[in-house]
Amino acid sequence: MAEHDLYHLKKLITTPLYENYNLVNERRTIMESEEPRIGVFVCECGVNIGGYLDTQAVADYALTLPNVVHTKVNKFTCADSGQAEIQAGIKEHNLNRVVVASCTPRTHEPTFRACCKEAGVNPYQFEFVNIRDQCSWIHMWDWEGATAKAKDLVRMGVARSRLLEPLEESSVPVDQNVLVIGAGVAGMQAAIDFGDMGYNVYLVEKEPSIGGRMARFDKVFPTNDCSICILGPKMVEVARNKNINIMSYSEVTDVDGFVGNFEVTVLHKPRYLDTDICTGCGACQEVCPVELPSEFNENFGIRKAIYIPFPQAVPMRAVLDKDNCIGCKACEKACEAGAIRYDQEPIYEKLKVGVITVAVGMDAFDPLPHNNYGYGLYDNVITTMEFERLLNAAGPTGGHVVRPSDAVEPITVGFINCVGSRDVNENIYCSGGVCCMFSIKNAQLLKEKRPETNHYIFYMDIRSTMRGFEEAYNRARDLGVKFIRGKPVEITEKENGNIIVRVEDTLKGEIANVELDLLVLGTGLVPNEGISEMGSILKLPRSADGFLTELHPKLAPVDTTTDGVFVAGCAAGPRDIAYATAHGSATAGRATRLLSVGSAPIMGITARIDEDKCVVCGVCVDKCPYGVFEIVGTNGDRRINVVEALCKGCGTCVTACPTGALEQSHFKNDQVLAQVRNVFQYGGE
Amino acid sequence: MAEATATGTTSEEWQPKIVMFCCNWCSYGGADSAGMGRFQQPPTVRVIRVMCSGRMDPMFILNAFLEGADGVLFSGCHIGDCHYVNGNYKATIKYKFLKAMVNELGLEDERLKLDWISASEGERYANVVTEFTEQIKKVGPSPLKPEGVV
Amino acid sequence: MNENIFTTVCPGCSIACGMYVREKDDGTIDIDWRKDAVVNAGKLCRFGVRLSANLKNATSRVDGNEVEFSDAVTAAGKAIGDGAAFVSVGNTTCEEHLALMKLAESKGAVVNTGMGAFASIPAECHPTMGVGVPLDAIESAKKIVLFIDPYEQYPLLVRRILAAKKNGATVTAVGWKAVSLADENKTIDPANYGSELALDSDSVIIAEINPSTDPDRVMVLLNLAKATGAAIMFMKPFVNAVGCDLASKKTEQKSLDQIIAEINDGKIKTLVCLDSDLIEIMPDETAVREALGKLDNLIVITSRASAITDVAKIVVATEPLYKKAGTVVNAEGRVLVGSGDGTDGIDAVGTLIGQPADLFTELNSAVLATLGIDVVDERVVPAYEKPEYGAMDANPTADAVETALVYAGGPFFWNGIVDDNDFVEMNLDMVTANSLLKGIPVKITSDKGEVVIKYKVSDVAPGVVLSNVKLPMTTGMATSVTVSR
Amino acid sequence: MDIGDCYVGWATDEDIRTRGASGGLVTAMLAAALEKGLVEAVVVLKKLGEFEAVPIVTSDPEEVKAAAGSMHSVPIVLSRYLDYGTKVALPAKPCDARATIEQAKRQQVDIDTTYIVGLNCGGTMHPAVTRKMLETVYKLDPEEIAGEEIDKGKLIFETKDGEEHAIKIDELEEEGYGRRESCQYCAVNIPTMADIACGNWGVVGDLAGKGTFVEINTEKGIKILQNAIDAGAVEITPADDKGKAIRAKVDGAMMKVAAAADEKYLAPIEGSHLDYYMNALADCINCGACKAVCPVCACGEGAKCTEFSSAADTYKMSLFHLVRFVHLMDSCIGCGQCTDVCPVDISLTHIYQRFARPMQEEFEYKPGMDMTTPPFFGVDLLEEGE
Repeated sequence: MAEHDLYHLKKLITTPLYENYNLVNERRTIMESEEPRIGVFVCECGVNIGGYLDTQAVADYALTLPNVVHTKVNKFTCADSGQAEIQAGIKEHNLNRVVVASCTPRTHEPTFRACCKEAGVNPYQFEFVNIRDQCSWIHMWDWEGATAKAKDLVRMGVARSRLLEPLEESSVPVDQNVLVIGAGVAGMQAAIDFGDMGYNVYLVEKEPSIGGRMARFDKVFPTNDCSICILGPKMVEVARNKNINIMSYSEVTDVDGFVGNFEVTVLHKPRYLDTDICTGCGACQEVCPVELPSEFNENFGIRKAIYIPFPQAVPMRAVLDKDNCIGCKACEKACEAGAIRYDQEPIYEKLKVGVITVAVGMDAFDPLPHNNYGYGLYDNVITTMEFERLLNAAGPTGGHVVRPSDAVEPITVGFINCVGSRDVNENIYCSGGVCCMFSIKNAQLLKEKRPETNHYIFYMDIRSTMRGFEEAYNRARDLGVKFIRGKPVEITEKENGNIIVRVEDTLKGEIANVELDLLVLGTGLVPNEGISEMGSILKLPRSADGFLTELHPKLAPVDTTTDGVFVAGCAAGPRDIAYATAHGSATAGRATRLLSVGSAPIMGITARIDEDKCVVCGVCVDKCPYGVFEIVGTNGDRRINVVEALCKGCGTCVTACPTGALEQSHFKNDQVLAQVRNVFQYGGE
Repeated sequence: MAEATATGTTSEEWQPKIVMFCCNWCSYGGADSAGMGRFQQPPTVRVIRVMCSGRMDPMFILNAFLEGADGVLFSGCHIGDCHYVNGNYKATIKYKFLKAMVNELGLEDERLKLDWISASEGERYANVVTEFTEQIKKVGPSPLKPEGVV
Repeated sequence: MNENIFTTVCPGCSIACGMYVREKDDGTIDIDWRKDAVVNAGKLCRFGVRLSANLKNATSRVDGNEVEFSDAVTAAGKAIGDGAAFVSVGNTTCEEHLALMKLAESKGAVVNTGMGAFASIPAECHPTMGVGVPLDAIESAKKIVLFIDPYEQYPLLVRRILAAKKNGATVTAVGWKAVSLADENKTIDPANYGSELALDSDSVIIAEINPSTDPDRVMVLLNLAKATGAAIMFMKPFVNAVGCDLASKKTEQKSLDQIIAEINDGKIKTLVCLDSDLIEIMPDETAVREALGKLDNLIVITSRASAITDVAKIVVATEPLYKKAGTVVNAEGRVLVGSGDGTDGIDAVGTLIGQPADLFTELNSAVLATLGIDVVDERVVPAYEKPEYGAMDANPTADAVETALVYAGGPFFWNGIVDDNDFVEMNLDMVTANSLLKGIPVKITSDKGEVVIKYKVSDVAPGVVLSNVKLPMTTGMATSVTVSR
Repeated sequence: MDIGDCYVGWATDEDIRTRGASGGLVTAMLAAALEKGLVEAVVVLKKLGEFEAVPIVTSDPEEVKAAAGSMHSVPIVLSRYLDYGTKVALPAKPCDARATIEQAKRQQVDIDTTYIVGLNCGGTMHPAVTRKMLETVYKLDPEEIAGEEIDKGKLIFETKDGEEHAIKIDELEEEGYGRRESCQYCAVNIPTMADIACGNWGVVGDLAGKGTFVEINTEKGIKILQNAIDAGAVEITPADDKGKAIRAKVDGAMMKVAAAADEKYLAPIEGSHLDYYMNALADCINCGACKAVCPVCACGEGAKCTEFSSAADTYKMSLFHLVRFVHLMDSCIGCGQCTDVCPVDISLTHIYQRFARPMQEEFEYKPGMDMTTPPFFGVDLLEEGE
């Protein structure tokens, strides 16, 4: 039923959306009327090209090709002087096409396009031929071969440029509302920055309270300050920010549209109480008879069927866990405000936003399925996150670290690092030093609390890369925490519940059997369970490690392949709090470029359809990962509607189209075929 | 450059011409990395850049053979890394068809190859090109090559 | 929704392939394959397949203005006086042709089929030149000599020749371009045909007569056939050329060149063309347009909109061939009728010569009489008299030029349609010698001008640039040209 | 009435019952569908020659009734005659039905508004070939033929004088006569993919020759039959097990024959494949008829195979053919149309099948049998464990 509603709702959203954006469909191509006049500029790139093939011969050959009216060899085409020569050539010979034979479009195409544009040649009528990376540099000892190949490549490039059509980059308006998905520390930071800059933010969090993982930590490295003490105020700041609209206990179920014009469907899960009336007094959870393991406390300790997530929760509201409610209505009686609503239904809300920050965060690696290091087999093997809660004064044990088997406070505690990380059987990646520091911090905290305790940290390498980490490491050593370099090979349990860790101390080069009262697994970071769904909703590719892929790992670390969607925090890989917070701010910064200008550019290489040729077979509709195509109209007047703003220009649809009605601008079938058909020539030149 | 030519490949030996399609994001980047790393390779390959391996129309490849290509390579991002979600998955479907096609048509199986090359795999790119070239040299000129084209 | 289906023949050439034309309520047409057709078993060449796309119906016009059919006829009546010349090359039914002849007679003129060869070769040869052999006979021949390119000019002959090969025939092709199905391709001096070809009574010679054919070439072949006893078949580019020829009186026939010449001399002031577009048919388009411009009256009775309907003073538009009642005779002499019942053209002439309405019946029986049959049965080829004829001395003119642009002909060519025939062919040597670029059009220059056009490398004779499409810079079926990048 | 049910039925109208093949059920059902407004149009086979009928579209029930009597026709390319979404019923041999379903996958036909009335088929014959066969083998005047049927491996012609003339099909086909080559190796005789499958196989007892065996395959099948019953146009009685068994037996026998023909015609190519195909296509005159008639090709005038290949290409094979090979590898249903219309007698269906068979086996995909997406249109191959 709900499923059906959602589907119906999607229809409501999508249908008008496409028709509203004719301005996008109407983007026109100026049809080529004039005879092509092509200039070919051959770059020597110092000796990088000139040293390994005959640039002058290539230029001379180019001049014999039809429509080529000017050629020039430049020392450095990309230098100001080289660009000046291009622009002079354009003016002098009235060029309407420019071919540069030099390096790679991946780095230099923008430069030359801009150069052409300045001189009045449409940037899309510039063609790049790569005779450096694909010729001089890889055939350094074959002068003839390299020269001959360069001529072929130039001929192919000229053939293609002959057919290049001028394109206009258009733009779409950008809605001034912002969506932030995930209210962990990264998401909250993004929301705060957006809000402070005056943009209206919808902050969607699937848990009943914002705060994310950090809210569950006891203290945070390297400074060891109290996690909730520094996060709490930030949570309140979010709540107080006029521009931030917190949507807790809600999930994004669908995103349609495109940069600047996203149509978002948010599911508000029923709390079964009226949040406007609920005061968060907690009376309900006092009287609730149902006791359940507390997720917030990593299932140590209990919560009720109706409960307040944790003391600092924002919003400070209760939530009823209907699955476990026995319907005794005790809470209803107890609630003086009369906020309880057993008949609440899920609500689907439709939002319109211009940009989106994705900060869906991470999970800790779960050692249970493979019983790594005896976890799940032996009571006294626990994870870092569990240890965090035991250590926490507000935790289930009031800050007393006890071992699960007999609630005795352990004397000897061991920590194993890289559990589920740097491990071919689990995840090959390193969790970015986060778990190293966790163990060091936790050992240190317990040692400070109870000096009589002994601590072992079993590690492969200590990755204390960020500021203050190394100092924290040294502090732990000074406190007497023992570091054993080696990956434990065997974990056994004694009848008294003690754990024996068998490990090779690779520094000493000897096998050690260490008996522990408690073993803590430094579990690594893994992608959030919901990340694959989020990826498909937002059409974001994921890397082999399962985290979302940023547009460029170095130069665009918070951008994604979907325009207008940015990624912050651990959704894009393991990282610590500082890093995640910085990312949150970064997304706000990147996104504001679009918001403040109020419009977003649409690149030129999108799919176009020739409706005379199209037979509406609909193959493209399924092939497109971005939902660019839809069949509209009925019977005789059915046609394919193309929303170019959604198009990322991969051209897969063009390949699938049997009629050739679909074309990708700038990579049209005949443009590519022109290259194919110029690889070979008859006889001599 | 006299000394360069001195060590140049012997012109007597038959050099095949190979058409290679690269996706913009990975394999074309791989070609660039090969250049950056100066990974030497025979001058047999003519690269045509498309945005995604999913854009590689069987028509292009068949046309390349009809034009006289002795071999056709096509390449994209590794499975799972596609810049466009799943373009390379679609490419594998096309490839399956093309392989069956080429086999039934009676062209040597060696003449068509799909290989995933990431932008960082410069050396691998060079190796793929070199090995494929050797492979083609073994099978010789394409029987589909029209008379008189070079 | 309902469909009309017409059984008809393809207007593409004198093979006259059987086909269906489907006509929807909205008048749009589509072709369908008539597999029961004895001539072609339903098979069609590109021209037939694309007929619906290329067939454009004419509209009645007077001085460029659209008018009612009847008004056009009246106007024609006023315009056609004594001394008018009449042309009908054979793109319509025998009955319509006959009707035009009645009109011509009433003006003391004849109807010219425009085939120069007929005009200048003795009458006793005409039956042999007119009617060929049954297509089945080709399949059972032991030796076949082709003076045509079946692939380009008469595609539906290909399967017949292939069948013959299966039955053990050897095939020799004599022409500009190597024919792939031929066992041997030769270029032979006409003087040596006899010695080189070694024909006998089991051989079939297949050649073509079109309006521009050099009569001497025809005579050489007639001599060859006579000397060797080989059967000979002259294909014609027009669907009913044979029928119209049989129906015509040959006396005083003029070739199209003569007619153009007489127009230029001012001897002809009024010209009546029945489904005959001289601009399309004659190689030197510009010259024809010039000449037609000198006429006082150009009257065109036609079913097709084409180049000439744009320049004609009066256009009398008749229904398309598939709707016409009447008979068509194909190259084998087979008599064919469609399911159409239109008689616009005949009614038009009827009005002009004041004949009773039912002119068709009269003409139809006249046609059957001429053909010597009582009923039309497409499955039986009537017996035709082919009298003996004496050997003629013929010296065909050879085009002695460095490089010649030569027209291959073919349905699209004769109908002035540019389809997939928009290129020229030459051999690899010519391509490399002139260092032409692959995939880049070639520039062809004659002293009349130049064109830039796609080219294809194929096995054509040295010095020959073969074209299947009409180019503006030609002076005849062969033109001296130069090619360059 | 349920999916899977089998009945024997006949037209109530005496005239239709006697003129129509095996009880005129199909004719009556189609006419009723039109009369009761279940459909706007019906495709009927208009008889245009002794051995030829062409499919035409009509809304006139009388024309439907007039067309009673089984005739061979070419595979019906529905989208050539009708706009998408037209409510239509058509009599369909298995290849017609498969063609229609493939068109539905390409959005050329709305499967929900198309009632496919399947007809059993043991193969069809080319009119021209049939005439030649009658004259040369049967020594009969084609004009004298009154009817024809296939029975116990024999092809039987009845002349107007009531005489029956029977010759073993194998013998005929040895000499290159008889059924179309593609029909000889077609193994789909009962149109299980149609909404309702009709035929005379399995009609036993006194109903033999006077009734039609029908199997309900879909909801639409139920609709169109029930509609005819409600209209009082047809009567039915449940088919008995004996009938079902016989029908299955006939089908099985036909499949064996087909398998044999398959071995014969599609035996592995000896020597160079490339030479084989280059020779086979050497005479192609680029007429485009094979594409124009192809029932699984949805493209119009403009298509990749034609747009980007030209007669001017100097290639050893035409790009047109190669592109079509790829496009048909998963979708060729082997209907035989391309071979039928090829002006230079290239055995095209044969060639397309050679390319299609391996692919269709690899993907375990049989075109036209149901609405499964053709693999080439698919998005993810790795699902199949690449």
